[in-house]
Amino acid sequence: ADEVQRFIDTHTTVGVERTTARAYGVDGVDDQGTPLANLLVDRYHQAGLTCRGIAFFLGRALLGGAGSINEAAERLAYGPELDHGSTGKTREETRAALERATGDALDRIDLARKAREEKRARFPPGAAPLKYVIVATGNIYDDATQAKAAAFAGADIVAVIRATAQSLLDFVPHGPTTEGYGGTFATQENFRIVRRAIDEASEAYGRYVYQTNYSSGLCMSEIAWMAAVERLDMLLNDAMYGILFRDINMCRTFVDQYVSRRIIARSGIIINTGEDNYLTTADAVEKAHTVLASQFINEAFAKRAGLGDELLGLGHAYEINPRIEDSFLLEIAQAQLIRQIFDRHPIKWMPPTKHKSGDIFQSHVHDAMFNLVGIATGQSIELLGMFSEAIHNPLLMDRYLSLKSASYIFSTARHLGDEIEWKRGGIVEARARQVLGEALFLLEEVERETIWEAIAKGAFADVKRTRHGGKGYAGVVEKAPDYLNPFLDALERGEG
Amino acid sequence: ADEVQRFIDTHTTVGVERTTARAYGVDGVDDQGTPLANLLVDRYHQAGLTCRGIAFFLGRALLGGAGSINEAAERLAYGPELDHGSTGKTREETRAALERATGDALDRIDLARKAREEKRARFPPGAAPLKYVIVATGNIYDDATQAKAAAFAGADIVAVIRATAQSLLDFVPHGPTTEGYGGTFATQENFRIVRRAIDEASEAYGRYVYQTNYSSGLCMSEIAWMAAVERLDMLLNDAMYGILFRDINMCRTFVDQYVSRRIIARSGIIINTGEDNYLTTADAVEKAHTVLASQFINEAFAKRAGLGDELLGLGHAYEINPRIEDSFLLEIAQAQLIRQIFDRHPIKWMPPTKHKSGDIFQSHVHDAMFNLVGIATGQSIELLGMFSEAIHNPLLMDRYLSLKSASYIFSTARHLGDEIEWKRGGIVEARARQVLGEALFLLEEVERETIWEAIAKGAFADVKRTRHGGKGYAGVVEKAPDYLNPFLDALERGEG
Amino acid sequence: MHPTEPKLIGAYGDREGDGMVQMSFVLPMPPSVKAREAAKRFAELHGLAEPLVTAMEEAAAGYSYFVVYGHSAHTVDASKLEVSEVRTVSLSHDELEARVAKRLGRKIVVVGACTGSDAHTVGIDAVLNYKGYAGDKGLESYRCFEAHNLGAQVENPELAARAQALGADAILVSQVVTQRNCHKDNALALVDLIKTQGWRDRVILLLGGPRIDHKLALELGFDAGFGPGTKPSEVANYLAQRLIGDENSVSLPPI
Amino acid sequence: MHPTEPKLIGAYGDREGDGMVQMSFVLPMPPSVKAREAAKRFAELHGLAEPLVTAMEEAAAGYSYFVVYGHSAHTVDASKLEVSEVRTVSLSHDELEARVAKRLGRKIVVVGACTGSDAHTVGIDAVLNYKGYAGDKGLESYRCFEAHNLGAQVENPELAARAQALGADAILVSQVVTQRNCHKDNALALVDLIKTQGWRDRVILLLGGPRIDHKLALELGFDAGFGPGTKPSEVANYLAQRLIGDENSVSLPPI
Ligand code: B12
Ligand code: B12
Ligand SMILES: Cc1ncc(COP(=O)(O)O)c(C=O)c1O
Ligand SMILES: Cc1ncc(COP(=O)(O)O)c(C=O)c1O
Repeated sequence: ADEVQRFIDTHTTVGVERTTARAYGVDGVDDQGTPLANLLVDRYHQAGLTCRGIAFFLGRALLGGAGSINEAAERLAYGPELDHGSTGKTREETRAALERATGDALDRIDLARKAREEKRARFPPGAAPLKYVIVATGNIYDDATQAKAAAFAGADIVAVIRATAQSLLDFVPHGPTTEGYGGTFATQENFRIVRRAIDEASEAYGRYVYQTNYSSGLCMSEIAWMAAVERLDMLLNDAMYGILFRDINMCRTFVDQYVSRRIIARSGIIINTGEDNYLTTADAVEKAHTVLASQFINEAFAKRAGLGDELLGLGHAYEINPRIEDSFLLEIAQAQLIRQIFDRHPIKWMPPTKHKSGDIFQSHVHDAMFNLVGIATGQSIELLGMFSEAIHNPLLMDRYLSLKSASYIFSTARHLGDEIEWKRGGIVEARARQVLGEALFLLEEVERETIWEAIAKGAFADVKRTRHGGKGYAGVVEKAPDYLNPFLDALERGEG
Repeated sequence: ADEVQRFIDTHTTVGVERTTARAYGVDGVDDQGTPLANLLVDRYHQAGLTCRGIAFFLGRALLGGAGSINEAAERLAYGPELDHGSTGKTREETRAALERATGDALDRIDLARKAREEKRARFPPGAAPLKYVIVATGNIYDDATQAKAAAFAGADIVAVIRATAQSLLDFVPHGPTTEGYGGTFATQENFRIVRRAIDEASEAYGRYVYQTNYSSGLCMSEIAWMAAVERLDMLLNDAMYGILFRDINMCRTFVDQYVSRRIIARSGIIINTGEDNYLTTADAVEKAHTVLASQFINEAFAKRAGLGDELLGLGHAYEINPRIEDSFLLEIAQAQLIRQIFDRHPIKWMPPTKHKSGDIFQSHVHDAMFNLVGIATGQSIELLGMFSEAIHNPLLMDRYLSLKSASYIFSTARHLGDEIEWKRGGIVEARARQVLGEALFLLEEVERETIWEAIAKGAFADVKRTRHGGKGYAGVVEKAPDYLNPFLDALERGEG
Repeated sequence: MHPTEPKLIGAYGDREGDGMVQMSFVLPMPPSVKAREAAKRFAELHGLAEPLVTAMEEAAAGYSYFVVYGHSAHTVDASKLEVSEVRTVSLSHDELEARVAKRLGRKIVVVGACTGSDAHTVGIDAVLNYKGYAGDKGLESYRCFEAHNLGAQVENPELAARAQALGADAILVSQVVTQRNCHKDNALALVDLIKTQGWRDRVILLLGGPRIDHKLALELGFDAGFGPGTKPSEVANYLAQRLIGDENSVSLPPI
Repeated sequence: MHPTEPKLIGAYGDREGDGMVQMSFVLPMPPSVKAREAAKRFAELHGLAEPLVTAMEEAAAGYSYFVVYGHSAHTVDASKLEVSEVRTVSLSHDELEARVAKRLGRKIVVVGACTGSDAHTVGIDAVLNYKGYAGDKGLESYRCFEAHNLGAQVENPELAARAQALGADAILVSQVVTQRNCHKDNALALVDLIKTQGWRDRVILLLGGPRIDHKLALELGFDAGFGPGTKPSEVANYLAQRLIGDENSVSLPPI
């Protein structure tokens, strides 16, 4: 990962610069609905100036007399001519000019974190595995309703799935939204609306309910920042997912991921990684080890971004073909292995999806087996399976019954895990050893070839992506020697 | 049990005598539908002559010139006057006269047994746990259809539930029946119809499918005989069930049970006992030990009737309130305990019923947990739970989905049992020890007080029954010193 | 999520007015494109728009099992529903005993049984026996009741005779098995018997069981019906109230 | 159990003609006697006689979840169902290659993609890639096909352009996400585009996905539709047949 990290440290992206601008207080949209942050950064990007950092220009504008960051941004975005930054105020003067703004930016994140911690102290969260459910009506107000309903039925974590195309958008929509396919747009306002609803639920049921969303795609770092200031508790955040399943350029998303994780670390959000998805395209028996290997890689990146183990919700899944004899044992082996290796991590366990059929009754039983393994192996976060998985996004009833079933199983088998000792040399133990061995072998290979190469060869999810292919590469820029970003510097120094 | 056995050996019942008559070939009904066997025995019973054994009178009628047993029976039943047996042919002459008939009676059972064994050799039965399902349409022809459907969907054992009131009838209806509440009447003809259907299924799917029915109630021994000659594979056969849940007199049913089991032993039928039912009226946690204690008693009776372990399907059940934390562990403890104690017995494991609600989805999950314990603890015979348990007798669809779910779980967790070692001193082990201890304690108590007393005190199922109360006591008679029953003698000597 | 209860009530899937409904059934056809079409059509006949057949499996030779989702256009006019429910005040154990002692001055005699060939005693036991149901003690536990539990498989004539002999204020009948509506026949028969014997007006008749509701009980000529989840205290309160009168009524917890 | 398929098809529970059907749904009312009555009524409106409400639980504040069983009077007239299914002969891998080589003398060029914002590639991959589906190899495995898989999230204009450039005989479109019928809009848009570009008659258009059936595909202006469980060989046979003609047709295994 070091090799990649070197690249990350020497590059920035339009996403990172927009994030910086927003952190400093750039807000609002034009009459076309284009965010000021985009207008600003795009203009300087076209002019080939992103390499110096948007902060540099914002600072100069302040020095140039702009009364506020937003005014500075407007001047830069709409002003008759561009600031080429060649003459006038120096980098150091500019940095100084941004000091207060930088402090404010950090405070905003820190205050949100404090508020979150207070709430969690007041309303203790539920017992592990935390029950994670999804809402996805497309309409943020229906989502809020559904989120409360889920909490009523026992959910500990509520995710509002994003509209399917959002990860490919190179800007974050603004304000509340009521239309979206497959999910609802992630916007700062939508985050607020759902947060409010969920907070009410926490009050009502005396149990802390977590809010989560997706920090992935082309606006990974901007969304991370919005989540940080809007007090979200978790974020799906994984460059690998975007690369493999959304064909997003790897250079772009690795850089975005780094910055997003710096923000996430600062605000104490738990991330969920997406290795579980690999098993939806690759076979869960043959490729089980790729999940583990990728988790190690993801952890390495996370550490370099300052994320502690306690914030690393590494993802894995129950996706083995249920028709395979003893598949239940293989699933136990996998779940137990990940649990033991990442013993301080809030690992996230995903339900069967790929082998689900439209027979909702059988599907419900399949999920029951998944739930049993979840409690028996002590998973931290469990996304509950839905019996309608093969059919539609969950209905109110589907979610209710899923929560009812999971609650029953978590209770009826509460201490099963403490009771069992797995037979030495048995199927479960042997399988765990095998997967671990294969994972280590793969990691050595990746080490040799670099991650760029490994991905290009289809080492993960049976999907191949090239280093310069995919969406968003045009937004990647090598930093100039005098690149300026006090906000990021502060996050890296962990100061304030 | 010896105390009770002494009573059994010195008594007979109208049921036993009717069985003997049928074994000798007494068949048919009068225009009222009353079986000849009943007309015959009732007449001699009213005359207080049952104590000498109906065989005695049949033999004398033969000697008196009757061309066949049936003709003999008709003479005795309809003849102008009664044979008081005081004068004429002696007991020994009579016994001699019955020799051929006795041989034929045994042959008929033995031939059926041979036929069964041949079929089983030709079509190997499925793997344990054998999947046992119930059909109960009330119409024997619909039952036959359903039975084949069940076999198609993977059933190993098909039971046709009896019409609810039949166990209280003191005669066995005749011929095919198409009307019945809660089930279909057990008649010899109905046995044949279903046997034919199931044999076709065995042929079609190359898997031996077992037929079972109920040898309980006031016609326990007659039905046992019919099952023997019609090649049934299993019978629910348990005096305790009749006593506790049907309020049948205990003297009556203990004697009937003894004779029925002699026949069952001869024909190699597997019996299922009904201890599982106790937990529907008594609490499954507090009274778990009563199940085990009763199984030991049932086994004692069975041995005294010549039944080998391999024919003893002792019953137990998954009836603990699912809302209890760790109830899954308690169920495992119980299932594992019974499995280990009766390690050579084809034990029968019953599904949750009492705590089932009309929420069919949750109910289906509840059954899934039961199925998992079934495969993990290696139960021999498993009656599959139905998600509609709280609603109606199973529909075609209910049974199909139940079989589908069980097949999935038995396969996905096939070798789970071999993998697990239960933690020393853990919840499971502790629970098993506790139940075993309580059972032994109860058995000593029963030993001291005799079974009659224990039942009167409500030791089982929280139900109290008195020695002379309940239905059918009038049909119990002390045997005269010269009581004659060559058929029973032969069964006891195991000869022929 | 407290919808102001709409007048026209329709099914709710995940958004207002989507009318989402799930169905499952078996049709006597082997799986095929045609069978799938038949299932769709079948669902449409029930009023489901855009039916989606999500499962079609051979449940038996020549029979297919289907799961279907669809949007139902049907709505129920809540204002037009006539519901009859047993209404009582719920007094505490002690209050009730006190009040009966004061106003009636004697014990209330009740006789209960599960009738016909029905052998299910757990329900009637739960209501009558001391132990009670779900922590709510049975009538035996009240000093103001004299409860006789005849158990199961009691034939109507026997029940009637015993009740008269004991001078019962109320007869409690349990019916659990309902195949071919045998529970209704059974219940009706008892009412007719008592009527012909001419003492119907001198006894309170209660019917209970998992398939019983107040409405049905009234139809069958009983005074009240109690369904699944009934608490003995509800029965105790109802009986006391019937016998000593009490106007201010609140509705029972929904059953 | 081989019923001689009746002309009028109704639901089967456990006896001929009982019409037994199960339903589940949510109504915007908290549980109550009234809500139970509403559920009954709702079921009746769908044509269920003697509806039995077996579950009523509060799924969310102000919403109840119901399970209902009832006897449906509805029957489907099997003879009146018009079903359209893709019909092909199923040749073996080798036969097919041989026949195409002989009769067409060149490779069949196909271009496939999962279009719009839909990122589900597993389906189209299963059809095109060598690996195939459930042991049935994909089009890449046939010497007689030249298969181009553009992957997912491909916009219609791009797909059309690439297809023309490659001189595609057929375009294979996969649509998995169906919220608000976006799959239909997407599919229609492609057909319109190609029509306006004026080469619709020179290309075979196939549509596939878990919610696609032949009937729907035809409605959307495609030549054929393939639903869940489609085997690549079925697609291969269909395409070959369309291009080199073959009359004697047998029906596909039901999907
Ligand atoms: C326990 C049980 C048995 C036990 C009964 C033991 C006993 N002594 O009671 C045994 C094992 C003996 C048994 C046998 C049979 N059973 Co059974 N049994 C059940 C079971 C599992 C639970 C019933 C129960 O105890 N519920 C708990 C009690 C507390 O609830 P409840 O009865 O509803 O009572 C409450 C209320 O209804 C109300 N209430 C009830 N009665 C009254 C009366 C009054 C006056 C009042 C005010 C209130 C009131 O208050 C109670 C407390 O809230 C049900 C399935 C199920 N889960 O419901 C099947 C079930 C009832 N049995 C059934 C059948 C068919 C039988 C058999 C006939 C099967 C057979 N052919 O062999 C046999 C024979 C018995 C007979 N002839 O009746 C069917 C009935 C189908 C139908 N709807 O007709 C069921 C539904 C199972 C099924 N799906 O097939 N059964
Ligand atoms: C795997 C999967 C994913 C993977 C996809 C990985 C990949 N590269 O494909 C990942 C994790 C990325 C994913 C993401 C999402 N998914 Co998804 N996913 C699934 C899942 C679990 C399995 C789909 C699958 O692979 N089936 C196996 C293949 C072989 O079957 P098939 O697609 O039907 O293809 C067969 C036939 O249909 C036919 N066929 C298909 N296409 C074609 C084309 C032609 C020309 C022909 C001839 C035949 C043909 O042949 C194939 C072989 O028989 C389903 C649930 C399920 N069990 O079905 C949900 C599901 C499809 N996903 C869903 C959703 C909503 C999403 C998201 C949009 C959710 C979100 N908002 O984040 C995201 C985003 C992706 C997007 N924008 O599209 C929903 C769709 C709901 C709906 N009906 O609209 C589903 C049903 C899950 C659910 N209940 O919510 N998903
Ligand atoms: C890690 C990760 N990120 C993002 C997403 C959602 O992606 P999108 O919003 O692009 O559909 C998922 C969905 O499973 C995921 O696992
Ligand atoms: C041992 C035994 N015998 C008989 C029966 C059926 O009894 P009946 O036919 O009297 O309803 C059962 C039902 O569970 C049983 O367990």
